Amino acid sequence: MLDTALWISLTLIVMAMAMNVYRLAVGPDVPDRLLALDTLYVNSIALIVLLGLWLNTKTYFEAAILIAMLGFVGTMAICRYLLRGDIIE
Amino acid sequence: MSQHLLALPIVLPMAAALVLLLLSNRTSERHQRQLSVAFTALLLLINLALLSRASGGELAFYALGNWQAPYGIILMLDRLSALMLTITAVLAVGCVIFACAGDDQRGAYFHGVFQLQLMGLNGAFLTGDIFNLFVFFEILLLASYALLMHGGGKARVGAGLHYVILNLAGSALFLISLGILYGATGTLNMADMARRVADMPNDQAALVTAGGLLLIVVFSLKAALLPLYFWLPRTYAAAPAPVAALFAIMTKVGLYAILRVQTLIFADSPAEEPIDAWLWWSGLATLVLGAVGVLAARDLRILIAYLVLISVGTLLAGTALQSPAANTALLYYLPHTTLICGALFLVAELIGQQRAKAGTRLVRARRLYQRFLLGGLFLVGAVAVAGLPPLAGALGKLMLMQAVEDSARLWLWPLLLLAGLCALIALSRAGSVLFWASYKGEVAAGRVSGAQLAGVLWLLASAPLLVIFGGPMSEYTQATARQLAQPQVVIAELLGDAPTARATRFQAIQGDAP
Amino acid sequence: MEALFSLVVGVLTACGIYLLLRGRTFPVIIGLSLLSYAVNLFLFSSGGLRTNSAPVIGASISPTDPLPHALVLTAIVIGFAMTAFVVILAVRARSELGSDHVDGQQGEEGDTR
Amino acid sequence: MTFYVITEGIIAFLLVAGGLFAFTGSLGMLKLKDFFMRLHGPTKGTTLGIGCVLIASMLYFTVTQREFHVQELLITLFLFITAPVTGHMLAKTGLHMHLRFYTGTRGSLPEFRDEDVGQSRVARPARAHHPWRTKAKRSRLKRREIV
Amino acid sequence: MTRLKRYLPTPVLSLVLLVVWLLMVRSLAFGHILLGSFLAVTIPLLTQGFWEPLPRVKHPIKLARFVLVVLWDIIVANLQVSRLILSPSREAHPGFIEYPLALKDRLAITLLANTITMTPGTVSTNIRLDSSSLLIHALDMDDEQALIREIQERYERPLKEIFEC
Amino acid sequence: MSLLWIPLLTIAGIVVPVMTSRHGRRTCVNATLVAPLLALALALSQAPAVLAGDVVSLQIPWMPLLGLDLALRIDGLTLLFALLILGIGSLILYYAGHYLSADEDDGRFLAYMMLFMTAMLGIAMADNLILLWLFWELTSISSFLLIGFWGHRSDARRGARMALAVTGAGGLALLAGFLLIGQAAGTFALGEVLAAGDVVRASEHYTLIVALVLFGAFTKSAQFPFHFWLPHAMAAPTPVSAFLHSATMVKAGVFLMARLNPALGDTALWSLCLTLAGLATMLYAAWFALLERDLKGILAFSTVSHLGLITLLLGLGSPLALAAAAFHILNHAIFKAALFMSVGIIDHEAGTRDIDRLGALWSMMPLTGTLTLLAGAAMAGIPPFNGFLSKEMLLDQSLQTGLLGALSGIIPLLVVLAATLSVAYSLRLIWSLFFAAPKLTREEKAQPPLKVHDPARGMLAPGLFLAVMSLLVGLFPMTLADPLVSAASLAIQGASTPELNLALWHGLNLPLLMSAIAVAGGVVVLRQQRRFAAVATLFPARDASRIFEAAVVRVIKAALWLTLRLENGSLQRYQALLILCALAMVGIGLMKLDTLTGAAGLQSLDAMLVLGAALAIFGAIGSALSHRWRLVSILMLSVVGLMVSLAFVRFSAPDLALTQLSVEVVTMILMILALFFLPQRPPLLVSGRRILRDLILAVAMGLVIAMLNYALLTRETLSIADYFLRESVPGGGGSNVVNVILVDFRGFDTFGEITVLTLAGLATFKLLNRLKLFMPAGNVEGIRWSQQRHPMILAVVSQILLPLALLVSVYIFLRGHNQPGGGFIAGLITATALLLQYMARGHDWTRARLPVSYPVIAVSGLAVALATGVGSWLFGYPFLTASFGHFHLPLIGDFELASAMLFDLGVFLAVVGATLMILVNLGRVTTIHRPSLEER
Repeated sequence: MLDTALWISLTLIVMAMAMNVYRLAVGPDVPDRLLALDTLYVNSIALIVLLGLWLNTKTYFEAAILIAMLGFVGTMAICRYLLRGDIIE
Repeated sequence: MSQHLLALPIVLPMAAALVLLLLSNRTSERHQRQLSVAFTALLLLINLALLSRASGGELAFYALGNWQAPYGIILMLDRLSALMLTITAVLAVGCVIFACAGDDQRGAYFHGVFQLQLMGLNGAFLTGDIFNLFVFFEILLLASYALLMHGGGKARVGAGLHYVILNLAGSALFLISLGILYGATGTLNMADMARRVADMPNDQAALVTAGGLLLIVVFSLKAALLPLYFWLPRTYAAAPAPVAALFAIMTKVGLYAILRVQTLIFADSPAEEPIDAWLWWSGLATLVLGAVGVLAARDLRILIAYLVLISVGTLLAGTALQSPAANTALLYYLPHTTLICGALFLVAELIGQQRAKAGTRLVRARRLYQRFLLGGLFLVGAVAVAGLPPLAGALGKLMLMQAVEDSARLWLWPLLLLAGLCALIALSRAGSVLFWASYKGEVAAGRVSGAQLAGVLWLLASAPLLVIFGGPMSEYTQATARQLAQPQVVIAELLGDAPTARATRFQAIQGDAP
Repeated sequence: MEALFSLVVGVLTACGIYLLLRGRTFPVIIGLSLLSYAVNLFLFSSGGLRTNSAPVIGASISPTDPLPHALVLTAIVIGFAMTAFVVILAVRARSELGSDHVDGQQGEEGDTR
Repeated sequence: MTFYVITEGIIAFLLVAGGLFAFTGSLGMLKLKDFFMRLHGPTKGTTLGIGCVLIASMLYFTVTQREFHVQELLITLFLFITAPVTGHMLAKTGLHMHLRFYTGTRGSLPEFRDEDVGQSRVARPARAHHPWRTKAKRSRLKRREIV
Repeated sequence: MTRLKRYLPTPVLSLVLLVVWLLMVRSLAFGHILLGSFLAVTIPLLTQGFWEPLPRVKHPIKLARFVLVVLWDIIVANLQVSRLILSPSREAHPGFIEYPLALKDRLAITLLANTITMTPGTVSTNIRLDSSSLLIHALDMDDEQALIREIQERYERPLKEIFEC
Repeated sequence: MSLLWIPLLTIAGIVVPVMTSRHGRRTCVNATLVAPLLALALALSQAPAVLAGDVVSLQIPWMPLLGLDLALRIDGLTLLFALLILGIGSLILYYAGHYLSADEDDGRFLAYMMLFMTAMLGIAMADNLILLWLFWELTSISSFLLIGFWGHRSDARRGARMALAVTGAGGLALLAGFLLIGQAAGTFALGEVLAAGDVVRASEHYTLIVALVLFGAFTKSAQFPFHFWLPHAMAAPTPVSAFLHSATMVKAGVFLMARLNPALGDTALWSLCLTLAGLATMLYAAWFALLERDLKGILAFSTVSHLGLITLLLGLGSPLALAAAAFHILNHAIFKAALFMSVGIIDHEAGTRDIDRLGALWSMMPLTGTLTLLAGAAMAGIPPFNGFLSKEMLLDQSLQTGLLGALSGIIPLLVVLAATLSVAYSLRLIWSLFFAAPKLTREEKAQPPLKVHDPARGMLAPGLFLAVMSLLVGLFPMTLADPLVSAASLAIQGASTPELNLALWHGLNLPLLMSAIAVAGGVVVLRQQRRFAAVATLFPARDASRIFEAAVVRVIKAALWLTLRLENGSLQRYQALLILCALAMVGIGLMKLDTLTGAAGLQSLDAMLVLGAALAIFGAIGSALSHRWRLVSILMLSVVGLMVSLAFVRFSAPDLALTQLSVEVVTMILMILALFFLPQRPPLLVSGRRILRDLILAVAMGLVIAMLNYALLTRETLSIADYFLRESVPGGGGSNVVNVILVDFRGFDTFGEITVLTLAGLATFKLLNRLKLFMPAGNVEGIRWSQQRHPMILAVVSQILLPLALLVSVYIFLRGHNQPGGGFIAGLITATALLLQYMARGHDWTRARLPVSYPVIAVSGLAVALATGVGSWLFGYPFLTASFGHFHLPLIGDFELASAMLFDLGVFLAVVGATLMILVNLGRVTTIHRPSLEER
């Protein structure tokens, strides 16, 4: 049961990521792409966690933490760029 | 301390850099200069000590972190690396003294970065690990970028951009070739790699060939070989004088690396033949185009940069000859050409600073203030670099020409001679414009300061000294060449396959890891 | 899988080099980054590609070759340092040369040079 | 035994639910008509989805390795702190950049101030149109929607 | 007291940090508690400068209730949004509204804005410079005033009570 | 040993004038004369032995490897030359002391002269071909300096450059020739080479050797067609001309031919070359000497002509001809030096050297006239002067040669013709200068006539001495010249020499008749000179020097063109070349590969991999396509970065994933920071062809790399990895092998790596110094930037995140040794967290709360790492040896401390410092007052 659930979940996440990429490619505007990228980051957290479940290891867990933290910073940086141009004033 | 002598050429400049950087805002510039010169001089002493150690013919190894080869990184001292270290230190002393006349204050952190540059150079010459070589290449490159930009300005930035980007692409290729080599041989230690390359199935050997050739391309970029040298003239001409002088050794790092991997790793591999062909033809072509460039140069600095190219072409074509005799010759020629090109860059700076607006451009301008002094310096440098007697350039070239045995390779002769002629013509034109063709009236500004003169003289002195001590020097280089021709000795001494290990191992402290 | 991995490396390299050959500093920087990704993957793969065998003693039964990891780590850091430098150099070049063309020209006629 | 079955069921449920939430979040991003609407999916759906997956992982490792594995809470914490900020900043950016929005947008549209939207320095490109610049047009659109 | 305040300026934060540390290291060993406590004291001290004066939480119980409400709302919100996204027939009726802010404290406003973003069909888009009002984009809105009222009732009032401002 | 003193003395003599010049002209000259005179005495002290036919030599090994020894010899030829060099040299030095005007830099001049003298002496004395060559080139250099002594005059510069180029080229050819000789003879020692003449002549490169050596000799000796530099070299001060261009340097070529005669001579090729070149030079130069108006030009051409004569003699090759050559070398040196001196006097006194402006000087300067008359007569070959003797011998020998077979008869005719011309120009010189009236144009006539008089005695004496010598040698040849000439000719021939019979009167014979014809013809020619001049104008002179200069200019232009073509300053081209080279080289390797797929098995695919690969490819292509839309390009790039990190996760490299992720974000921030200062959307300016080229290159390279990667992946290698896995815990004290490698096994790499990072920080600091930047007021679509500087929510949340991030950072740092993590990643996390503060609250705000200097942090990080490394020395271990131990403390329990941790701390600090140094400095640049509604 768990395997099936894992598989379903993985498939859904993978599909979600594919859709993110579609949005990333199509846009139409920069914020859309940025949103897509951010979501891609968040989804990849799920991917890593699921991979950890699949492989039964927590070795890669910190990568997820970092994505959560750093993805945010990256998104903020681009938002600031779009808003102010200059991200460190 | 003496057993750590081998690590000192890396540790000392690093420590010096840290001291200088930490003190950069706290002490007067005078103290900094004194410190910097003192550190550099100390480095010279250390390197000389290493030279004397190596000249006996012993191979010395230093296992960093006490991890033995092939697992850990080792430093390896043979005659070649000792020679290179000494040249670097000698050049550095001249440059740093020269810089103390005021060039160092044109931007921040000059002395610190300068020491780091030395650390990079020394590390590249000492390391016996190919990935570590990459790391040191990056150190010396980044330091060179920083030094190149010292003082800023349009020309430097424009030229620097090319230099940096090309070298970054080169670094990427370097890593790819490292990937190939590690993937194919499973080791990073050069001696170990050599051992594994020697008995390798055909299948892997092809990969090693690809990796080795790529490596040579990367080194050729640093050494400025034919299709890859175009960045050099502008960059060297734009660099601040002491930095340009120090850069004279930068192309030789590429040469050193080529020589090292060619003689150690790929000595009898399938890669040897294409490497030779490449070095030979592009070396010759570089020689020719360097000569053409020398003729075409309309600025003294550019001219000198092309002279560097000529020497690169000469040296690499010599490398391709693959004979101990040729290596002897080029190793004799190498210190001379490095130091003299460095000195010439410094002289050019002195000339430029007395010609006000005209700078080093080869046009009529106001008369130099100290024209006999500068003329004399220039003359010595020019005679040396053009390969005219009585200075060492002539002897080096001569030895190289003598080393050509294969009549198919006699091409080197006319090209070498013609390049010398071109250099002669160009330098005589330059000299006559700079020192003779001047308007009346003198520029009093830009007097040569004591430090500048000392720096130049220090470097120029090498030319006669290399002639006077030509005998011992050529014996040393011959011994070096012989050592290079026997990579199996290095392998045996380092990895301990042969019972006749004569090496003094610095890691005499054996036993378990602490 | 090996083919797919190589394909990715190849595509990254190709895109990186294509960008590297552009005439403006910015794409060149992007190209260098792409190239360094490719290079890192390449170097990384020289130790083999294995799943769930992290080179942590105790975490996996048959750990993979850790050496390329260390090498790539060093390469990443050095790459970062270099990228940082070249990015700032690009900014500097624009301010000094008045253009972001790698040759410092305005380039109205284009990159045909 | 039943404990394990139940936990397994919970984990499986959470996994599927997480996947579904993440999926719908992204689907929303794909499907919805304007940027501001698309923003809703990821900020809420995906965040919750990941939260579910994390909890599933937490449970799984706690149960299988018989010790507390609650580090996932840290990620959840991070996500729940950052996701709304991301959403807010993105929306702000979208507003600032005059992104088009769906013509069916209803409600009494607030008066955008200069601080909300970026001022045009030059004529904007034709591609993006901004309904709030011309009041007449906006009210016309709205009327049509309401009728 | 003053000394304690000096070395432990933000006890809540320190506590959070200690808990997070123990979460991360997955151990309750004394050494880790010690190390965690050390970090929990030093990190706030180091980052003290970055903290603006924070309002004190006056009613922790209300805070807890508020959190639970919000969590529940998040789930509900997600279900709603999912239904909206997944059902092909339904037309969404998005809209912008301007929500007048009664809160004055920065942290409280932030919390409100974040809550709004996370909960049913609304995303806060902009806080006016003078903190007088909040721009909200709603994904599916029937009645503007009802929404404003709901937010006021459900989130802003508890927050006000929690921080007593 | 005394041999060594001869050159050493002259070398010492170089510095004498420089040091004494401030004590006045006279002292300086006298002091300078000491060295050459002493050297002369030393040389003469060897004379008895040499004249007896011995060779005095000295060998000191110098560079045995090169075959270069400090080998000196004195034989007859050397002695002859040493006398010329030192004897005439001393006279000229003395003369120069009077010649130079008061304000000239006599010290420098005399030093150059001494330098030249040394070089010339070296050529004469060298007993080693390479040594000889060294001195040979030194003469070129010193003559360059001497000719260019009056460098402010453009003719001097041109002359000097030309002389240097021509003789330098010759020298280089000569070097090649010498090397070939050395290869053929197996040695460079002159004595052995001369003895091994047969071997050399039999060598396969003999023709080449002769060509190269003769090229060298002819250029030096100004033989046709390389003669053209000599007249231009007359721009030099006259003492230089007297010394270099009459007595010595130009003789070097002749000397060389004479010297190598035993080794190379005695073949048809040798003789023919020499004879023809000698004849041609003799005639050609004599003809021009007749037409020349410049006094020194006349002498220059006459010198060329006489050198041709000597060459001809050497070419004729018979023992007597060789002896005659030696004799004429001596004679010519004597009378030509005297003539130059007299011309110098006239130039000095009259201020002009135009033969047409001068005339009827006899009354005004009788002593000079006498001098010129004597020397001129010798040059014309009129008895009883020495010139007559050697010319007589030439005529005699020319009659006896059979070199050209049936055509041999032409040689005497030509020789007579040349002799005629020689007489003519000699007489012209004397006649027009001293007896005829000046041929002045109308304007010149208007000027006051020249007032000249004999110069001071010191100036006149050397010339007179030489002139008298030429008479004396002519009168008493057997006493004065015979021993020397015999010894010299012995050296030239290498074998026994015939008994010479030098005398004025050999009886009435054909040579005498020819001489008479020549003298008579000379008189006739002189009288008909105007006609000759008219004839000459019919043949527009293609001045070889002009051709040479034009050639040089053309070569330089071509070089410039080529250089500009090749090095066009386009980075794109350089890059393309680099890629092309790499492509070619890797291609060569791949060609040798039999099959692409190796022996190791392939692994299967799954959806995650496909997705990851697709995303990475998408990102890469996307960023390539959108490179003009720069922000989007960055977004695409970070997709690639994310995928690469995920790949690291998937392929068991947690540390790499962490590192990649953190670096990724920092890089992205950096690029966005920079983007602000770069054009956001540049115009499209690329031609289709360029794109196609780049595409082809890129795709080819990508393909090759992919193939290589595939080939590598499908092959297995035994690597050294096992050692690390085995030793990590027992030897390195950590279970995270990657980290142990980083801080211990290969800590040195990491050491270098943080150095690079710190350097990057310092370098960017340097770059950002005094930077002026253009800042756009709005985004690419023309929307002004937002007025809210620091959005409230971001500010509040980032302040919450900071302690959390720091906590995570500490966690990652501490676990690094045993679990994925470590100082580097921790450093980047800390840096990122701080960066978030900078972004949320601005530079000034953050700066005020974080009053630290990032360079100092970075550098102290390096210092910590270095100290850790050096610390192991205290325990007697090599640099960077790590140590670790398990400790137990009550209450706390077991814990592990490792020195690697300290090293890692250094890494941490360096990373934090360097990263923030780079980013914050760039950010700070923009901190200027920008419009904002927000307070603070």
